[in-house]
Amino acid sequence: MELALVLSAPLIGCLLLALAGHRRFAPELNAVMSLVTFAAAALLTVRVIARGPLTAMQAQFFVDSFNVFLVALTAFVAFTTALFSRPYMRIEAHHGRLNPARLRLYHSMYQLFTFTMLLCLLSNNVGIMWVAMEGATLSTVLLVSLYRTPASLEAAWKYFILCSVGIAQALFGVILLYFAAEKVLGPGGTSLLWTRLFDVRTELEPTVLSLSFVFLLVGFGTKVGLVPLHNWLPDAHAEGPTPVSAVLSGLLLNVALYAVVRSKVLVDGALGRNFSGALMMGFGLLSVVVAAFFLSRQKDIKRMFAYSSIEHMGIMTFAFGMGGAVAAFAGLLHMTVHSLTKSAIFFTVGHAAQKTGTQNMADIRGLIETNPTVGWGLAVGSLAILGMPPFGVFTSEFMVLTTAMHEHPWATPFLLIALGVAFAAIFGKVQPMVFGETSARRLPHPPALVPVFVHLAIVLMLGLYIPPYLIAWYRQAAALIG
Amino acid sequence: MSQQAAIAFQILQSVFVVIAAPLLTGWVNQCRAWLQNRSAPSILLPYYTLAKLFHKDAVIAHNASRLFHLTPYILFGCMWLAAGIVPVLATGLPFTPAADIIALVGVFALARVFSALAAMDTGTSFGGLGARREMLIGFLAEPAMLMTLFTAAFISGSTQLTTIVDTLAHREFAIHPGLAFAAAAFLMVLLAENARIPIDNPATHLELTMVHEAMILEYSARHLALIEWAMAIKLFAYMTIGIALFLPWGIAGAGDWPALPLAIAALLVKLAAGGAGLALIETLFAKLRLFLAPEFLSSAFLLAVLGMLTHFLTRA
Amino acid sequence: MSSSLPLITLVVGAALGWLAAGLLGVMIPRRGAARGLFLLGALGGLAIAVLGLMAVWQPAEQLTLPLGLPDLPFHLRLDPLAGFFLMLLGGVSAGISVYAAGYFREETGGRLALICLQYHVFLASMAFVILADDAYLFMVAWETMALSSYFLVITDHKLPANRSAGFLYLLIAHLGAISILLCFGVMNGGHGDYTFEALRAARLTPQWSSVAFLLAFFGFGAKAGMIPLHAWLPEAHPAAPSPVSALMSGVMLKTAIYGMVRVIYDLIGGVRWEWGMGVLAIGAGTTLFGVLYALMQHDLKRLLAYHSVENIGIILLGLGMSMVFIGSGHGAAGALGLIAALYHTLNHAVFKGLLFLGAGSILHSTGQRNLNHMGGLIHGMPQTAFYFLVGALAISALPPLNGFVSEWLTFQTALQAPILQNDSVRSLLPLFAATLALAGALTAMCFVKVYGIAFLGRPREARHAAHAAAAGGDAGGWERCGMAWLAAGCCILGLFPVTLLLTLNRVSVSITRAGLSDAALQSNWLWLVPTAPAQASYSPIIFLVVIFSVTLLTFFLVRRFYHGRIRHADPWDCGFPEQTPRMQDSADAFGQPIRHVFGPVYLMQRHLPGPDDAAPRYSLKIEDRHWRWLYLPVARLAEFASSKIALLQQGRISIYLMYSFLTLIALLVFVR
Amino acid sequence: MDQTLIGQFVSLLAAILLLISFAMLSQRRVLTLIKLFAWQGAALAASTAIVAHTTGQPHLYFSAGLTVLLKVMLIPWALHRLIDRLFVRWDVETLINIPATMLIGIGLVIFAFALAAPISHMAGTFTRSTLGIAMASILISFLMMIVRRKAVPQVIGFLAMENGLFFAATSATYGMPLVVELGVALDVLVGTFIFGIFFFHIREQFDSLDIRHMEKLKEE
Repeated sequence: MELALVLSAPLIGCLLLALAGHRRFAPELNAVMSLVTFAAAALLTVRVIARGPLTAMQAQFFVDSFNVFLVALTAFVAFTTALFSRPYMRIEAHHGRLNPARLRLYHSMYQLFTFTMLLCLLSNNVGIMWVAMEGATLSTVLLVSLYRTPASLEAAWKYFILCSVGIAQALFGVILLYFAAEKVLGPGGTSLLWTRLFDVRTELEPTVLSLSFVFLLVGFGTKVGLVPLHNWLPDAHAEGPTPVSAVLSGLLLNVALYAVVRSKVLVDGALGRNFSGALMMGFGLLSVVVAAFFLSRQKDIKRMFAYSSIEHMGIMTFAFGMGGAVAAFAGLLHMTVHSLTKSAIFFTVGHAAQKTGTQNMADIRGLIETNPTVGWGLAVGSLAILGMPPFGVFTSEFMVLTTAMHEHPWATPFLLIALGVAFAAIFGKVQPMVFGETSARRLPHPPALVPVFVHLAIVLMLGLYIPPYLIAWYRQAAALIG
Repeated sequence: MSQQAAIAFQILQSVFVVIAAPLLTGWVNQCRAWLQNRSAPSILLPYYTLAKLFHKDAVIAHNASRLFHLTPYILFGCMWLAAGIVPVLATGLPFTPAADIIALVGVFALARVFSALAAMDTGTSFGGLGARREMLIGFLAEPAMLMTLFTAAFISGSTQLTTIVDTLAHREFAIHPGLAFAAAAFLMVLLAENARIPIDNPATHLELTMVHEAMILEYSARHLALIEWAMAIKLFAYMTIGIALFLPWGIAGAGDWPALPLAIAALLVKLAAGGAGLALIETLFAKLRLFLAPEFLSSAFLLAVLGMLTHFLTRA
Repeated sequence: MSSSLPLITLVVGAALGWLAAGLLGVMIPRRGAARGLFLLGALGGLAIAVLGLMAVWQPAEQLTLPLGLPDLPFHLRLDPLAGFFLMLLGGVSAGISVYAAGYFREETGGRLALICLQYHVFLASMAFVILADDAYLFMVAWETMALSSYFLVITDHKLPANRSAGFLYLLIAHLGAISILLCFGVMNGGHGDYTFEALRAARLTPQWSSVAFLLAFFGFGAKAGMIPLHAWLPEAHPAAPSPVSALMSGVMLKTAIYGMVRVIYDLIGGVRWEWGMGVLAIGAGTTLFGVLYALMQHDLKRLLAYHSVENIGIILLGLGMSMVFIGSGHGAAGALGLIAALYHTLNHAVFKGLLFLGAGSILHSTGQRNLNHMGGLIHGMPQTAFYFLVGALAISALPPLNGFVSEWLTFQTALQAPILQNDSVRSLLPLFAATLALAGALTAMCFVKVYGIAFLGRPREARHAAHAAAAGGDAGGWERCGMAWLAAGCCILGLFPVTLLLTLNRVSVSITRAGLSDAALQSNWLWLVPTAPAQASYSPIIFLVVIFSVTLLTFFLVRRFYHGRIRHADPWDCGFPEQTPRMQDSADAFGQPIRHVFGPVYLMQRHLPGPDDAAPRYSLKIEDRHWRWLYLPVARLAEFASSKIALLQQGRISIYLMYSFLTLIALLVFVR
Repeated sequence: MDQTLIGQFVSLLAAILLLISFAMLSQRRVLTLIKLFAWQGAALAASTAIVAHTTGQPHLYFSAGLTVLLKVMLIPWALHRLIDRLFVRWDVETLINIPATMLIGIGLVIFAFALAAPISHMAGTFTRSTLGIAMASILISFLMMIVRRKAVPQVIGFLAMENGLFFAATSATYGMPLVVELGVALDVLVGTFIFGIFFFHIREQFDSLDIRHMEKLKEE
């Protein structure tokens, strides 16, 4: 059964790598386990698309087109990141930044993180979803501090405290949700099943649900990186190893947003008005604008792209907040393209930083000369993430913007100004890194840049042509949450 | 009859202008000499000069390019064309629709550009200096000229010189205050464009002040002759444009043989008066410093604009 | 003409062919292959030009490609306006591509492959901008165009100036694109989808349509290089390789004009005369600004770039007049203005392309862009000198070349002013025409300077002359072919304006439903008559024939009656025996009177040598005032905002926790 | 047992919980803080046991046992050992002075009660007031995390917040499903473990557990 395989593959991988994560073949094993997960996720996807939603294990797990889409995306990005991390971590070890014990920790936790992400997505039980989310924090926090430098410890500490506190608020939100559900569904294990909650969503007590949503939004929103709850995000992204930054940006944020959206569906049903949507739009807009202005001040390359992630999460939150078929579609598409593009960028950034031995953008110059693939990957990826057509990010931004013009015209100038500012900031920093005189040296291992170009190719394709089955899939998902 | 007669008129006018142009220059010089209490040269002196120049050997700088050789011919051709377009003796000539007043300004500009280029060709510092000054005066004079012509064009509703002259010559007498402003502006442009005092002095070779002479410093013999001749035609053409716009009475229609003698007579009278006036101005005024030229020409421009506005205001 | 395939399919096929050529170029990174591909690209350009010309005379055709958004597949449409611009694109790019086949002879294979890809993607994206019939495809093509040209601009990315030029270019282009996107949103107004058909059908209130107009005007204006958004243009054009400069200046700026016409006339519709006045004001400012700054330049390509600004201003003047007339209900005069603007668009594409190519050839053989170091090039590269002269005369609006025709038409439009009812507008129009006259004369001055200093005179720096000799003198065969093609374009467009006038009339009718008067349309090929024969006419052929025959006649008369003896000597030294080539006028010196007259326009920093300086030095720096007025304040504002926002994140975890806490409390209060 | 009596008993325990929260907010000494935390755990366990008894849900007994094991014994013990090993028996410093903190705390309690009032009628008869108290103690723990300057008290604040959450889960809603509770407990355990690891790392890097050393990552 695919579902079991999807969940068990990373778990087994975690255990195996806990034992053998420091061996020579560990990176390959990591990649293989991720490949198995991805294959299982692909099978699951095919099945769900063919036969519709399914539940398993006394309805503890539930797969519909919304989460299967994210499962597939997560498994895919996890797989490509594992491919990328293979040479990356070898080089890090070669440079002496890591010892075998930490490599073992890294590989094992990487798989555990994948597991928690997938569990969070697949779980039908809101409580388990919460647990998995917290598990994701726990499994990555030691990865952020993997280098044990003062800065990385500080970042990890902030990450840990802020996310734990945030997630504690979310737990209170879950409790309140249960409090409301219990009145309708009676006590017991089934009252927290999302499917059942969804069925009775109109009968839930609105006051409780709105309170609950506030706590859930603040809680999960911390993990999404919504301003002003975002403060952990740039630190953690900048100081952790690059593969971790890639999966944090590409996956964790998505999954947290997934949780918010799932809660929104329930709350909207109970309240019968777009209360949650208004909150999400507000947070989204604030995140976009604030992050855009932060961008121009950055000196550290990974930190800058972390802020860019905040900006894009803001756009998605705004899109889901607006609701409606088109906006939800755009939000999902944006999730996809952002994950792909941002992780691709982090891949190139990782190698660029390794080549130059610094993450300080002022010291990275002329990548295109020494390693054209890294340089072009960074240049094209950055332009894609900035919403330049013909890349897919533009497609979703176009849809978000046009819908916003239709429904909330006041919001569009803010969005557009933020996009303009972000463009000036990121592009102004990336260009001198990519072009010009060089400062790089050669790497001891050849970098794996296939994932970069695979990601960017997919993003490019999505900008020009979205295959019909993908459209149908997105539409189904959008119908669920719109 | 009309087609052949018109073409005959056209050829007649063109030849007439080319032949008669040095005469006007001679007349102006003569008048000026009288006014300045000098003994006047012969009115035919320009012809003698041209003949003399045509007999000399041409001296050309080593590094002159083909452009330098060609320019005198182009200049002469441009001016000849202008002479064919302006209704000097008659309106409705067959060539006139080929170029209206704007194109006429374009022809003068073409000539100016080529003479400036030729001046720079030998690579002497004087040539560059002259070209630069000439273009300075040109860019100031051209808009003023156009605005003047536009005023006339607005009054007659056309940019065809023929139509303008027809309208202005055959209407019942009415005072156009706009036209008066335009006439003043035109006069100023004429002085500037033809290298006359107070903008330039055709009789000087003082490096601080010369404009046109600086440009043609390297020319000699037949080339110089052509240029001088072209300048004479240019002065003639400008005078006749002024006459056509502001004193059009007495002009003949194309192919109207009987009216021709009268037209010639009227033209000669007007030109004689105009040349004397020009000499008077050149005697009464001193040459301006070069950087006062912009002021002079911008006042011309302002006058022209005022004329146009006056026309719009008084028309309604 | 009813072939089995619709024209639009063929056009799309040709554009895709460009794309394919680019991809092939990457796959076969060899110099010979790239040359062949550039020539193929030129063929594609020719094909598109012919198809475009045919499309002007056909009813509009549509095509939908199954790409793009789920609810909005790519819509394409080929109507007369698109046809005209395709003709421009194809025709001009054909010459440039041929030139490029010869130009990039010194590039390495890998770089050439990239250039080939970017170049052809650039071409194809421009074709799709023109063909696009929905907002999404338009934006995609528009930004692809910006992106590909950006990469071309920074081909020589090792020079910091080129990088900053590229940055500025893409930034302003992107801001413009944002404005255009917003304009589409305003036009849509929440009805229907984003096909142009729906946008055309949407009815806006006057306020909203004015907002849409402003957004479109500034959005496209940013790309066109009108003030105050021109700052990228004089930076980017010199940075790019010359064929690319030619393409950007000649063709890409025109897509912005296309966008303006398409959006303002066609999609927004209901043109108002107030808009026209706004366009005229900006256009006049752009014209004067462009030419005045051009006169101050000594970098040849930068100078040409400023002239592009100027010419965009001239086009805007034509458009503005046309809007004024259309907005006041005078269709025929409005059509004349539109025709004048479009005519100038085409003309500028041709002669500016030619001039940039000429500049490229100069750069190739002397390695110089600085006019102050050139001189006497006419001896080393006579053919280039001839083509450049054609371009210089054309851009100076001298008859009988093409620049004159369009300026003449613009003047004629201005002269229609008396039919307007509004007194102030009526008297303002001729003033704008005077601006045009001033700009024309200044352009002539500027090109006398360029030509006189670069090609005439004596070489100012001996070592550059040596370089020129080493580089083998004149431009190569392909380069000369490219320039000859465009020079021929200058002549043909100047000599046979009536054909194009009729073509443009059809474009105007299809866009504004207003055309020229019948009298104008009945004129034959010889006589260009914009309104009525009694009002104005112009016949460049007769003009040329007369001037040519008269000149020849003079020549032969002189030859006949004159002995023809010539002696060669040194130029007269005015009694000063030590004349050196360095004593010739420099480019900066030539602009000196202008600096004197228009001093307040410039932001000058001048250092004059004193009488007792041991090493006398003259230096002059001219800055664009817009930097101080607009760009730096905006940058500072953004910097200020971001410094304030940065206070949010001061590293203290307690504060971060407090944010969460306060957010929670605030939301809870909000819920209550 | 009588429902009202039970209700009163639970309310009493709730009040104790809140009181301990306040005590922790005002406490300056870290060892006392740990003791208070243990007591809070005990009160939590007691209330859970009572609810389990009343509603007859066996898994709540399990939950109560788990609470005793983890929060009364294991975690306080671990924290004790940790501060012994790390020599961090200093007094606790706060960012704002303690009376002001208390005032803010009181404000929070009122706010939480006001917030919970409209929904408390939905709760079971004997747990009417507990939701408000739970929310208040969560907010107070949050406040404590904000005002503390050292890493250990901050963590204790976090754990106290978990206590409040547990209290809300058990008392106000008769307990969450077992799977969830197990998961939450596991997370708390792992979290504490990781905190412990962190203390060592931080101490190693900064020679102190003062979080003022960790303000380097910021925007200039």
